[in-house]
Amino acid sequence: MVKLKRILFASATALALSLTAAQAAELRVGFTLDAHTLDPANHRNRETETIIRNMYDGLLTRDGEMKVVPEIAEAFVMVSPTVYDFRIREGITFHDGSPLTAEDVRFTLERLTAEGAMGEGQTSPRKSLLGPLQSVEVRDGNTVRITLSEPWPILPAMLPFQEVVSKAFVEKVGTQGLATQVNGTGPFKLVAWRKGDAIIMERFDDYYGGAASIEPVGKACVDRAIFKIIPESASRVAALLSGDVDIINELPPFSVEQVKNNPGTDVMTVNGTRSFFIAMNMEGELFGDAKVRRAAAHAIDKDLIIDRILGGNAARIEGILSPDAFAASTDLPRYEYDPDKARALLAEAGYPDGIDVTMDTVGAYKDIAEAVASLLTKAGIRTRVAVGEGAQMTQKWRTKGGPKSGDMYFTSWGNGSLDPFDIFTPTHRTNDRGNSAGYANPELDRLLDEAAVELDTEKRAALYRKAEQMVNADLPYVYLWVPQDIYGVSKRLKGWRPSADSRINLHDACVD
Amino acid sequence: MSQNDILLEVEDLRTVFDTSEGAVRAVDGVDVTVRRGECLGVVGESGSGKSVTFSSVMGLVRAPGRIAGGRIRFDGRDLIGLGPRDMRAIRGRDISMTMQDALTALNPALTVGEQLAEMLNAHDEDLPARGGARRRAIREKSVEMLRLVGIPSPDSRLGQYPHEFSGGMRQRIMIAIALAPGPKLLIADEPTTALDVTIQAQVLELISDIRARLGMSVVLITHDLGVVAEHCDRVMVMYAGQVVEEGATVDVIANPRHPYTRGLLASIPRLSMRGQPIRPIEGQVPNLVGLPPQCRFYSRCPERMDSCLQTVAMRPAGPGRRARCIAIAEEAVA
Amino acid sequence: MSLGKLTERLLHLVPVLLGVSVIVFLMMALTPGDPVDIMIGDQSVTPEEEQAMREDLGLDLPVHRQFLVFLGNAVQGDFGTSFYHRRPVFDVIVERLPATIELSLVALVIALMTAIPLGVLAAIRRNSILDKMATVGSLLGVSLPGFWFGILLLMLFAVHLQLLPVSGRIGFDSEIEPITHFLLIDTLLRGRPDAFWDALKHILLPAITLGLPMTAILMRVTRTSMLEVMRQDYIVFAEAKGLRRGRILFRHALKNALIPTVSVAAIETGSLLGGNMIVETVFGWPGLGRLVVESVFLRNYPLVQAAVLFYAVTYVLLNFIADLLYTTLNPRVKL
Amino acid sequence: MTVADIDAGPVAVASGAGQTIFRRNLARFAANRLAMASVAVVFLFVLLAIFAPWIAPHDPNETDLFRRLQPPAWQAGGEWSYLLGCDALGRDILSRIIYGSRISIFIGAAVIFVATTVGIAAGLAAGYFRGWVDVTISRLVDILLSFPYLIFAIGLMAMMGPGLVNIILALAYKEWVIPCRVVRGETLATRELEYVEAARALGASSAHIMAREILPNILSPVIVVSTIRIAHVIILEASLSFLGLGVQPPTASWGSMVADGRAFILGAWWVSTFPGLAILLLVLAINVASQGLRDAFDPRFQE
Repeated sequence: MVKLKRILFASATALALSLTAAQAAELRVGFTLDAHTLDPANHRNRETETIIRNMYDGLLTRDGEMKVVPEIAEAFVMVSPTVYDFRIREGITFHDGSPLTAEDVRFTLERLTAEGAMGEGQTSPRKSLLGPLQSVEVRDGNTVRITLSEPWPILPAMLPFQEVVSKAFVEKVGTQGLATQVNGTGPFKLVAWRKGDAIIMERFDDYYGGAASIEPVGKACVDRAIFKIIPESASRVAALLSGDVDIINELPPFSVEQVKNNPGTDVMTVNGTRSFFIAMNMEGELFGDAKVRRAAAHAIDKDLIIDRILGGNAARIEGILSPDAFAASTDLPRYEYDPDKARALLAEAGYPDGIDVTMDTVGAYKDIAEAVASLLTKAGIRTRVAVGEGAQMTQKWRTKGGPKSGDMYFTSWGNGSLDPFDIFTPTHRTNDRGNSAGYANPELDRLLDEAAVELDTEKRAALYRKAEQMVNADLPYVYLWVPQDIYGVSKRLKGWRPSADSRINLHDACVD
Repeated sequence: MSQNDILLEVEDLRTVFDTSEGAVRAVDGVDVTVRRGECLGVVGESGSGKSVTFSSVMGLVRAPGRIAGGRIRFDGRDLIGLGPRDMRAIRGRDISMTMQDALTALNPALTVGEQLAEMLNAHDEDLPARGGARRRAIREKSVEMLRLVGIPSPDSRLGQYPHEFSGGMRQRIMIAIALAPGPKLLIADEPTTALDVTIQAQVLELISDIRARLGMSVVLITHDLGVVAEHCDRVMVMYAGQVVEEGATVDVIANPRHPYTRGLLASIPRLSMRGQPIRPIEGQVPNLVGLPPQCRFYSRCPERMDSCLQTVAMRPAGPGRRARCIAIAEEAVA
Repeated sequence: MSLGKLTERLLHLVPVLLGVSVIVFLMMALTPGDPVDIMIGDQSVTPEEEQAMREDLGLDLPVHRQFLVFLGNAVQGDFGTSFYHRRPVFDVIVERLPATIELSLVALVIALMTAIPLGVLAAIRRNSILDKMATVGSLLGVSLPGFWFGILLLMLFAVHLQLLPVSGRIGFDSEIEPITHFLLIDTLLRGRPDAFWDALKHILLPAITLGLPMTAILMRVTRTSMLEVMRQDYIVFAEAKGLRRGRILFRHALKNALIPTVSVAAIETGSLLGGNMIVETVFGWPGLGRLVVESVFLRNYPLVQAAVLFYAVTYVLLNFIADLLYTTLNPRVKL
Repeated sequence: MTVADIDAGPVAVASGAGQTIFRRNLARFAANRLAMASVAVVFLFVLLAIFAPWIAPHDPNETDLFRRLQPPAWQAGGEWSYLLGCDALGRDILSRIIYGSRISIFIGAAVIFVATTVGIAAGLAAGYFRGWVDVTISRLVDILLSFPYLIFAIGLMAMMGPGLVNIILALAYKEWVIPCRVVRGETLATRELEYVEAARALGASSAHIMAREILPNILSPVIVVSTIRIAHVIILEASLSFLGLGVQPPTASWGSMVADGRAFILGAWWVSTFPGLAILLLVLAINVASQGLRDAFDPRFQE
């Protein structure tokens, strides 16, 4: 075996030597999922976005501190609470060499928001991400004006999620063609999409350089960048350890030590944006009682789970917001782990012998939900975990005001914009789309509605802080933690760091 | 009879099959002599060892069978102890064999032409060494062989598969294959059992005819004394792994010396003595494992005596005749 | 076999295929709940789109009409839209096919190349150590759970020994412009032996895992039928003809012994299709099997439905081919 | 498809002196030492399944995060009271394997029971009545045979959703075809036999003839085929569970245990390895035993 290995190694070396002349700098990302489509306007999928974003640029983007900065736009101004003007940069070209114009931007936004704009009666599934956008027009040749139907201060925070397409190209290939072909303005061009296997990109040499405020400005560092799809986490780690790939996402906490100890690899983390929590059905008899909800909060040893299962890579939360989010509070009362107190609260609520409940969740959270359930059980809330499909769970729990069945729901909500509007309102406003607890508090609704349109940053933050105090006391959910995103990287990788919005931006990344 | 006159000489051949119940002595001390140009008939019930004897001669006994002793001389050469390569050269070229049923003996997946050609290719030394000339010569010879055995329009039938021929035709083809390299000895194992009576006669005629033309020797293995009576110079009767009687066919049929031979004759309508009823031999061939030292026909013999319960050897029973019956010895003494 | 006979046999397939499509249709029609709601899940969809999906699936028609619509569309290769890919199901499936077919074929070749020689050897050396090992091996081969065995192989050869790659079809240095989309062929057509070697290394472990049960089965079939054939008179006759052992074994015996092997192989190739789901999942192979498994979890019903139909039709055709092969190889059987 | 399928065509069993032949075959089976050892292994698994609560050292669902991925006893960090180590939630793997045998064996047995019952009924009807009954059943059999097994089951599970009853249904929907074919063939052969003709002549009802005259004589081949098929069904169930289409957590199933351990295989090999080994052992034992059974009971394999 050793001999065979040596022979193979020798031949591999010979091969490598013979190829050195042509060898170009190539960066490979071991990535969990393939893109569903390459059409920036035709998906609602985080992984698809991550891949596409390396070939398409947006009007705006975020810098390393998650601050929103202009990208294709040179600058933007809020003309009024409902009108924004974006000045488009000159000299930007698409991969096919044609220049980008304000008309392309207008076309892009219209394609995203107008009913039926995708062709064949289809409307973009990303429409809701642009909220109350009413109309888009081109002014003075290179300025695009967006008009909103109502004030919506987070428009700039939401624009980095939308990528600009070429009007001429879309008209040529159609929505059908855009699913598999790319003509963006991003730092990389598409070379090949091997479905389910890899997306291969090469440097776009006429790249305008990207956001002016994010160093380094210029062409991409590597000649080729590849997303290699490796769904299996152990295989992804193995690919990193063997040097097959340079970056992997979703490094399991379990493998952190191994990757750290391996001489050629390291671990990088970034605070994530997804909050985990357990919804308690407030319409139900058991969890309608605040004492029972508090008992549940005291029954769960968050620190233990963060330490044991998440490998310490998560931040504990007492409200819905991530510690990194805008207006996150630091002084919320903590529900400490105290099973005796939980039992006492249950007894007070009239359940001295404890209660039997079911906790729903999806397959991906099965393990951790099991752990939580066993803690709850030890404190008298005897919990059975039921795993269902995401869609099934959504139907059951996110009823938008419809009647609810079930006891508890272990779930999460992503907040890529790190703006409270994007997470607080859907999960806590009465009958909103993510309000799985069935929480209804008119006072809170008023606070959230006010904050949504408040333009003064300080005032807005204060409103959200007040809202967080309120939900912390009412406790419709047991707020658990915000896990860090963990990446495994090769030590030959330079100039790249993970981003809190889960993007993998390869523009600045270099390999030795 | 000069030594040169003898083509095949088998002495004291012993072939056993090792089974879980013990060694089955399928052939137990058999002597055979086949002269050049003659036809020897070998007669016996199934299980008498007649087929195994000649499988042994051809070196075709397979595990769990083995040759446990004896001598086989063919055309002046000792066959026992011959290497597989030399044995292979003798099989087919010098000693050929046909089997009971051509339907199963011919490979269903290969054309008749191929099965003929491979025989020629393996053994015919007169063919051109290689190439197209050899192929053409083989084809010509194949056609000639098929014509010899009486297959109409042989040229067009070489490409056909065995199942596309009638039973009699298949038998002829098998004979053609066996005779193609011009062997010195043909062992025809039950050549007619699988055939209709009319076709039986044709096939036997064919064998006799070719024997006469090519001057080869034939061993005709059969359970049918009638067939032997018509076609063979000499006959050898086997029972339970031993030869019980041998001699010139006319003599044996006219005056069988062994009770078993008599029994056989009595069971055949055509040959049974006038006025006597046709009757089969009662009883069964004894189990060949652990036989006691006695006449093997004892249990079925209508003329058995106490003195039969000892080892009985072959005894001379007239000119060129021998038989394995204790009664003969007593006659001789008397 | 005459063309007429062939057509006749092909026509016999029609009722079976029709029955198959009824069952595939029923699988979906009898699903509890509103399929459109379930498919949409937490995606955001406009009412127009929802209506379009409903019409696409013909859900507003009575059941028997729905079936006719389904069948009519299916015959034209229209299986609706894969909601997640936002493209026709047919296109999405076709893209994944070459990887799956290539994997299955290599598994088949590996199975045939190991099973036939081993089966023949085991038969001619009956009761030898080799025969016993082959018997034990074939029992293990059908008893090993493929998903587990695949993981073990992956750990040993890819992770610990690092002899073979962990995932994917081909390395990036070996990338080539596709011609047939079968990488083992394309790399050779492009004159890239290094890339061929690379693709071969990628396909080896999944193909072995996939082919293992088939190898076990074929080996047993070959051994049994070889033993059976070696008992036949025509082998004795061939020996009596003084032919060389090689000719007897390979021309006389094997040609007959392979008849059952080949037809079983054709049928078993259908089972390989089922194994693809598991193997592609374990090895991250970008084929149809993995797509189907992913689609099950995404509730991408039109795709699952189309894939099940596709597999069934393929299976029927493979059985048909098995029949044809049996007939062709065996001159005794007349159609 | 298992090895067994190839050889498991209609199996002819001599009728008449059934009882003594059965005894003789049983004796022949008992003399096969390897097969008997395999029967012992199968029996052991059945005992484990039945007495799991008394045998398992721990509660299979008791999580203990302080024992997360604890290695097996003989490795550094292991404990003898957790012989095979713990999974990602600190559950005892040995106990989960013991409880998991319940799922494998129960599903295997239930599917075969349902399939055999249905298959016998359908096969008897087809073989006895012939005519349109036979045509209808045989067509259905042909159509079901056109689906690769796992794909058929995956399709059904995708539509029906996971769960114990659904797995049994999904597998039995196709499995009954196999005993059905065997029974049909045997029935066709048996119904012409003298004693059946005699019963008919005496005016026995069809139901009586099928149940009393035909059924007892075709049971042997059905039993042989069924035991072989149990092994196959167990692997299929494990495959479905592996893909996440099996029983619901936290119920331990060998297939899902292997799947759960996959994420940790780089450092914690034991999580996936032991349950996989359990599948292998049980399936192998069943295969060897059923091969012995077939060798003993099927005259075609007797020399």
